[in-house]
Amino acid sequence: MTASLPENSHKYDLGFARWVYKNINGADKLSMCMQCGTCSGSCPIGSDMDNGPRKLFMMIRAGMKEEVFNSDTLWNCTSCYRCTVRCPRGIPVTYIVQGLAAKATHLGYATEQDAARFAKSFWWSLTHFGRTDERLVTAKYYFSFGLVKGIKKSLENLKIAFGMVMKGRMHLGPPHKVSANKDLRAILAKAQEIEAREQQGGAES
Amino acid sequence: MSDQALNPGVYICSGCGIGDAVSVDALEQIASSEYKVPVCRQHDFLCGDEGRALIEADLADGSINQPIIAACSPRVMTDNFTFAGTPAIRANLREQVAWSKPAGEEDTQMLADDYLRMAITQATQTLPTVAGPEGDYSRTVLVLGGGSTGLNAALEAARTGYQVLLVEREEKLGGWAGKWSKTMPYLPPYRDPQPNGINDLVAAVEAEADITVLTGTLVTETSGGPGKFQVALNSGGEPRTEHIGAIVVATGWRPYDANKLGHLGYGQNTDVVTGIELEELLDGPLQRKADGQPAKTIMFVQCAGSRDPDHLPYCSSVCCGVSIKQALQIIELDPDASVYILFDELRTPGTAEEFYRQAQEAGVIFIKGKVKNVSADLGLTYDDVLLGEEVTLQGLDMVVLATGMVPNSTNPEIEPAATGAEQLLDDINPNAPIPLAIKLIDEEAATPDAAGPAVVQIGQPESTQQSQAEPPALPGGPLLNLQYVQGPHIPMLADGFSDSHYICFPYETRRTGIYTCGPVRRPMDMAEASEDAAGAVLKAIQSIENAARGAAMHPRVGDLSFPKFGLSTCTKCRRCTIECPFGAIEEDENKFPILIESRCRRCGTCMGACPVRTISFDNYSPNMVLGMIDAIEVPDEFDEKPRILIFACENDAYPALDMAGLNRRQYSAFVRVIPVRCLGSVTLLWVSTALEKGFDGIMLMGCKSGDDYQCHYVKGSALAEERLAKIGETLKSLMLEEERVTMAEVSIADSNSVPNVINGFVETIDGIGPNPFKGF
Amino acid sequence: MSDPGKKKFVYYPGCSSQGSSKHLDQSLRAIVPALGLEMEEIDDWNCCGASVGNIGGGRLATTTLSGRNLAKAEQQQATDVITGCAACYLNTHGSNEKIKADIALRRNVNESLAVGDMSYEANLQVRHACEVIVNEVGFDKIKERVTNPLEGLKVAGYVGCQTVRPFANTESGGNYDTFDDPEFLDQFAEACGAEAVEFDFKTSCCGGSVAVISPEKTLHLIKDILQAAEDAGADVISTPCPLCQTNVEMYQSAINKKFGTEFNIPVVFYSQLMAKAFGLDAKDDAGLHRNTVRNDKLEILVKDA
Amino acid sequence: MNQGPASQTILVVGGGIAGITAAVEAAETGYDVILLEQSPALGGRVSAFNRYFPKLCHPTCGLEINYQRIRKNPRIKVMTMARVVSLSGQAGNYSVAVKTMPRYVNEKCTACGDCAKATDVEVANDFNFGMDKVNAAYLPHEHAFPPRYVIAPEVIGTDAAEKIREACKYGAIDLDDCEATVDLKVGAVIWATGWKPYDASKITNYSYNLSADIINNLEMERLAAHNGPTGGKILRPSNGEPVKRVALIQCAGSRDTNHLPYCSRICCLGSMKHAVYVREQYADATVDIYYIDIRAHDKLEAFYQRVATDPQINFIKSKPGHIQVEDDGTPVICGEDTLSREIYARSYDLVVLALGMEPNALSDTSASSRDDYGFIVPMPGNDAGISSAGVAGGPLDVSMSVQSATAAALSAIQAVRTAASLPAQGGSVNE
Repeated sequence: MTASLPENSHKYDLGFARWVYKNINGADKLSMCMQCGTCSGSCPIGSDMDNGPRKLFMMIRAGMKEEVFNSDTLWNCTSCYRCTVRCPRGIPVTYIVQGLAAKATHLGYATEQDAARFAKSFWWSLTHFGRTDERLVTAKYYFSFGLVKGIKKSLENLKIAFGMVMKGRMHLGPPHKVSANKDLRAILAKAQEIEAREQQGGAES
Repeated sequence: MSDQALNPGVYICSGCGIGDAVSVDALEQIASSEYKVPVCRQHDFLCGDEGRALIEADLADGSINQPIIAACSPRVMTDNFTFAGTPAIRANLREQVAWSKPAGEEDTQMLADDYLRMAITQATQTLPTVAGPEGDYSRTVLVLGGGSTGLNAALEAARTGYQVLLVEREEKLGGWAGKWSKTMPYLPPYRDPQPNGINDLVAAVEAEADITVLTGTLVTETSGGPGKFQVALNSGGEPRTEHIGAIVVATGWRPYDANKLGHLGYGQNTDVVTGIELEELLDGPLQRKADGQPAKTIMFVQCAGSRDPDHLPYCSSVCCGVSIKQALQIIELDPDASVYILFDELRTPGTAEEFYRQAQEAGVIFIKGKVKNVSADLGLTYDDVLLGEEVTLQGLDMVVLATGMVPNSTNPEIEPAATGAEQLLDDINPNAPIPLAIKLIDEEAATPDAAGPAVVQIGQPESTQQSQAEPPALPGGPLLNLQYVQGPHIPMLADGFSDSHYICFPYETRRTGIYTCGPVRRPMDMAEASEDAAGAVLKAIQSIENAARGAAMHPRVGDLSFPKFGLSTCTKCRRCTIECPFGAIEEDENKFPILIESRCRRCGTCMGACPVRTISFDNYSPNMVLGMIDAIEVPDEFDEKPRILIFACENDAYPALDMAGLNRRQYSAFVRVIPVRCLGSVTLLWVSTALEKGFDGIMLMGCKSGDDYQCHYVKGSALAEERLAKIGETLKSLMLEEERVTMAEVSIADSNSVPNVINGFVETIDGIGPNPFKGF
Repeated sequence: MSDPGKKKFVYYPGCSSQGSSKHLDQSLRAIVPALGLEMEEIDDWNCCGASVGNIGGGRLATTTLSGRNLAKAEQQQATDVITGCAACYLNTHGSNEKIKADIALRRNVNESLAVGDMSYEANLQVRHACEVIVNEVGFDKIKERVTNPLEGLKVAGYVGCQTVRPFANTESGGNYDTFDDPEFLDQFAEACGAEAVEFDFKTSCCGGSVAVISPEKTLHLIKDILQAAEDAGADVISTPCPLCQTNVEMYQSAINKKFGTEFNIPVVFYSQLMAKAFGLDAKDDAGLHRNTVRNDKLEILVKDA
Repeated sequence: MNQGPASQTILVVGGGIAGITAAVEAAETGYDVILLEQSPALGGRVSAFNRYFPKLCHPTCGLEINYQRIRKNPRIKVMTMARVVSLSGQAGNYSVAVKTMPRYVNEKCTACGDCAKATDVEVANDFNFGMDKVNAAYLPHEHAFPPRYVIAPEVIGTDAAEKIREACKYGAIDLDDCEATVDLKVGAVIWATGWKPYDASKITNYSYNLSADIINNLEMERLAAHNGPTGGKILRPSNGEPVKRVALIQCAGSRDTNHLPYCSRICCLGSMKHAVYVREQYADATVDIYYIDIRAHDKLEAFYQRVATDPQINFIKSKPGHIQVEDDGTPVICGEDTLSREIYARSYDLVVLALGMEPNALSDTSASSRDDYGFIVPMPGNDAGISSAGVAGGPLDVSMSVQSATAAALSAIQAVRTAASLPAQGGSVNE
């Protein structure tokens, strides 16, 4: 489900920017950015980001596709939406950053990103049970690092997990399921099919 | 009543604490016995109905014809104490005596006594002013320049009922706008380029019966003054002369010469064009000039020449909006064109911010950076400050240079005039440095040669000199070729724009009756310029009406007095002619000064300039002030009561003193303050006479001089400084200390500090000791 | 304020209600009726996709997840969907508004739902429990309902992010408070007879899902929140958000280990405090036994009745 | 042509720099003017400014000249504490209902100040935006025109009021003064209703209400003014200490679709002026100016260039995200420096928010067309007798306001002349 990306011939070739405007949820507003810095300046872990949303947006205009998709900014968004509500140009920054992260995953960038792994485990639980089983998602996420790392990570958090179990806040036994589970999976498959279809079209036009 | 003998009456108010501070009876004694003033009355509420009734009764039955009010400051209750249209003579016993001196003390009483003496003397030296306009006053407005600004000016004047003569040097009306189609939006929703409506404007002007249009015409000579300008024209080779009431100058602007922008590729590649040149390419999808191929990627380079000490120091103001307009036009004609605007600071002030957003929505890419160069193959290199790297853009089809505006404050197409070119070079410089906090010596440690406190300044004097050395306005021929002794040009500032007191009174210039508007005054867009045109027209009309009444223009509006010259004693020294801020004084064939009355603004600078006190107004003269000085009683040295004379500018220092009184701030009772129209009107004669009379010190209080001058007569305090510099010798010759005469910069906001200024000077004088001339 | 009688609230508990945030679910089910609102659960609801669903499954799939829940709610003749979970609200409300505004999106969602013989007509309001309590109930009604005022309890109202951002101050979000300085949580506490302490970190971020995925990046954020609460002399931190509750509570020991601090501040849901103040059962209704970080103030709450 | 004879009187609504200019320019051209001001004194916003950019001169200087022009011109009638409540009619024949608020002091007042000595009851000082107090019987400020006292409504009905009345020797205190409505017949109306600063408390992320050391640009003017709350010394409001580190934040409200979408034009230059205020008083102070774009239009660029050469005035291209307030009230500005990519959190002694200009609301009967922001705009086909001057028509600096006011005077004159169908002024006059 990868929408074909335009190759850019030179700096500020707008092919990539226009592709982003079209294919990322909310990015049609991206052209309104006036590079004021409110978004990056409002970010709770902005200092942990290589570029921050503001510069990332400038890089999109500059057609720096690789740098954009490999930017760790995509993976550090805590979804606090400060940038979004403060943007003086009404740009839904959070949506765009998350949209870029999603695209990066689907385009095969950043497979090693923790968030990408987590998202994968999450989606696995979701498509299997229709609901999120925190226990299984976390476990699957940990073990996505490989057995050894996985055990290590789970041990690190054993105390927390134990606490949860004691307070009956970690569900044990078979995961809760959506009864119409099969339907749901079909529905989601359909949705992904439609999205893929549209983006192919989108990229051609 | 001019032939009627002067018949003063003194009215002393004891209200507002005056009666508690001084003996009003003693004051009355001075009036009646010392000065034999027949009518002298007291009242405890003189400004009230009853008090005024007293005065009106005396005026009515003819027992007096010149009321002297000894009460509050002349700045207040003016309307209550104006009789038959003439403000009464005032002695300021409230703000500057009762409210600022200790009550019941001898010195306070002496001060009040002196102020009353001065007022009575002033009255005896004041003649009623009579309007003296003679001859034929024209009500025709000459508008110079047939571009959008001038067309609007002409239309506005005609619609107000005035005859208009519209003069344009080109064969066609319309100016730049006439060559273009669209303009930036100035009406909601402020989003899309609008038709500039220039053709309708031209049509409206041509249809207007009260407007006479002369194209292909130059002004060859202008003489006279408001209501009486004689303007000689050359209309396509045929000379004519017009009788004109006032002049509106709307000669507009010209683009900065792009040939000086070689580093931006201009002249090296045909597809590097100026914004002006682009306008002519916008009637269809944009094509490369080189090969006629569609131009798909276009880069606008902002500030091409503007905001650059090597080119134009100022911001041309409209370029950002214009480039946005052109970018939108390009995209409208070719939706998949890639358009970039390379800017340093993007300037879309006010609602133009919407226009910026519109361009962003349309996909225009705004890049913040400083251009380095444009190569012959259109490779554009710049610092991309937001990406933090140097970028060289390839594959551009066209580079558009947003060149700046150069004011047409001269006509570059004609020969520079023989005289007056210096006005283009060394006039008031808006780029002069700003003084900052006084640094303490220890903080100066960094700089070894730091000796004592030094005023730190910000701003680059060097680059200032540069922009002075080669002013942005290329010296060309004068626009009106004024037949003024002070030269043929309309005064202009060092940045090349025409003179304007550009904050409170933007239409005030040093050439009464001549008002500039539009981009010749300040970079501005069409919408602002058309409004500016209306403003200039109003002032033009005002000057016509006031000239016809023989009344002064701003700031002494309605003043009917004007300087009279006693030619018998005139030495033809020309100082009055040269120093008049408004060029109101010309010379006759025998080189005697003659006043062009309707140019005069009644500041009295000529009076201050005249070494032989032969210039005077009916209500303000050297003798009047000498009389007032003489009226002051100077105790001999054994009384240990020094006397200090202060000449205070009536617009800034004098109000500051009043407000100090209003706040009940106390200061020495040894000072005697004489308000003057402007420090420029202070003649050294007053100073030397006061010294000879035994005054221990003399202080001139006026506003800031220099490039950020605050003088409403432009150079009053500067002139006073110059003149005072010369008095050193006089003092030496009299064996007097130079410190006895000084000048203080006092602004109207100094009501807190002015008492300290005064008390400080009194201390200095105390230190020096009494003036040896006392009692001579 | 419109008459709640006219509205039918359908409740979307969200996945955490069956795990880490059982006590939010429990207390909400207890207080909402107590405040005079009827609500029934959405049948066979599914996950909303949380904050990473988009990355895992793409935008349309994530939107469709909410689409399905909304379709279900519509089948139950709901007028309003109410949820207590910030992430669920964010996704469900956000998707709902997009589906309403964007016809093409609605078509796609319904094309997908059709596979399960469902469709969503997009005439529901999705509302956060806090907004409903502020706008439909009001602080006075809460006061009236209080039988067991929480006197002397010092509460730091920690709103977190997604409960107020990006919707609280918007038309569709019910305009019930500001983004940076919301007051409703403090007013809840005051209404319950507790004391809301001066607390500037109301809306600073706990790290959200990043805290779960890579805690090392976000522990300092939680530390600052705890520090501010401690400095303000809070006995407990009150929050509406499941992820905030878990993060701020669960990581206290890790933070103490990393920064050498000694935080031990219970983190409770506002709804737990309300249930308690309404005199409902500390265990079965307020679920106060489920909070892992405990101090005597909390124990007092659990005991006295 | 319409009911009754056309009036040639011009009504100017608003006594700020624009209204004053429109009034004197029209009057000095020979027309009768009524100048309406809703506060007790003329001068409007500029009278509360310390100085003007770029000359750093004092607004009172130009106002003094204008007040003298008004004093000497019998054609101008000034009404203070008055505002328009309704307007109807057309060019030449407007009837305007004006509501006047009680001042409790009549025209007999000499400004002697005995009334202020009669009581020690104090009220918030509006002129200094409540940063200090004034006596309940007060002169709005030392340069107030008309120079007439006002009695604060708060004390009316108390014995303080009685004391005040008894203290006046001139019968100037009228405690029975009350609201009244006056009907005016005028030929043209100029709206010069000016602006108010954007409400800083709406910018919650800038914490204006959370720290005394976060002030707005108008308060900064008072802080620097000789007749302000500190006598002109720029001190930390929280503790009266000198300031060492000052931050000036641009676009506080302006250029922001969450607040004011337009650019207010004057803030950049105003803040540079504030930077100079600070540097004039403190040799060791540093000033950081946070901005998006520095908008020093036309000749004013020179002012920017001059200020920028001061090594202790830093221009930082960054719109701060938020201001944190430490327990002691110290503001900490957090944001991203867009040129260096630095994520900063810097603490300051004083933070000044450069609030944008919002047009003052007009009565709905203003018979003027306004844009979405409330600025009066000259739409084609507008009533010829109605015009606007100054910031009522858009965000302008002082010089531009004066320009627009002068133009407004002309259009009002045209309107009354046309309505009264006056003959064209002859080509020449012989007097």
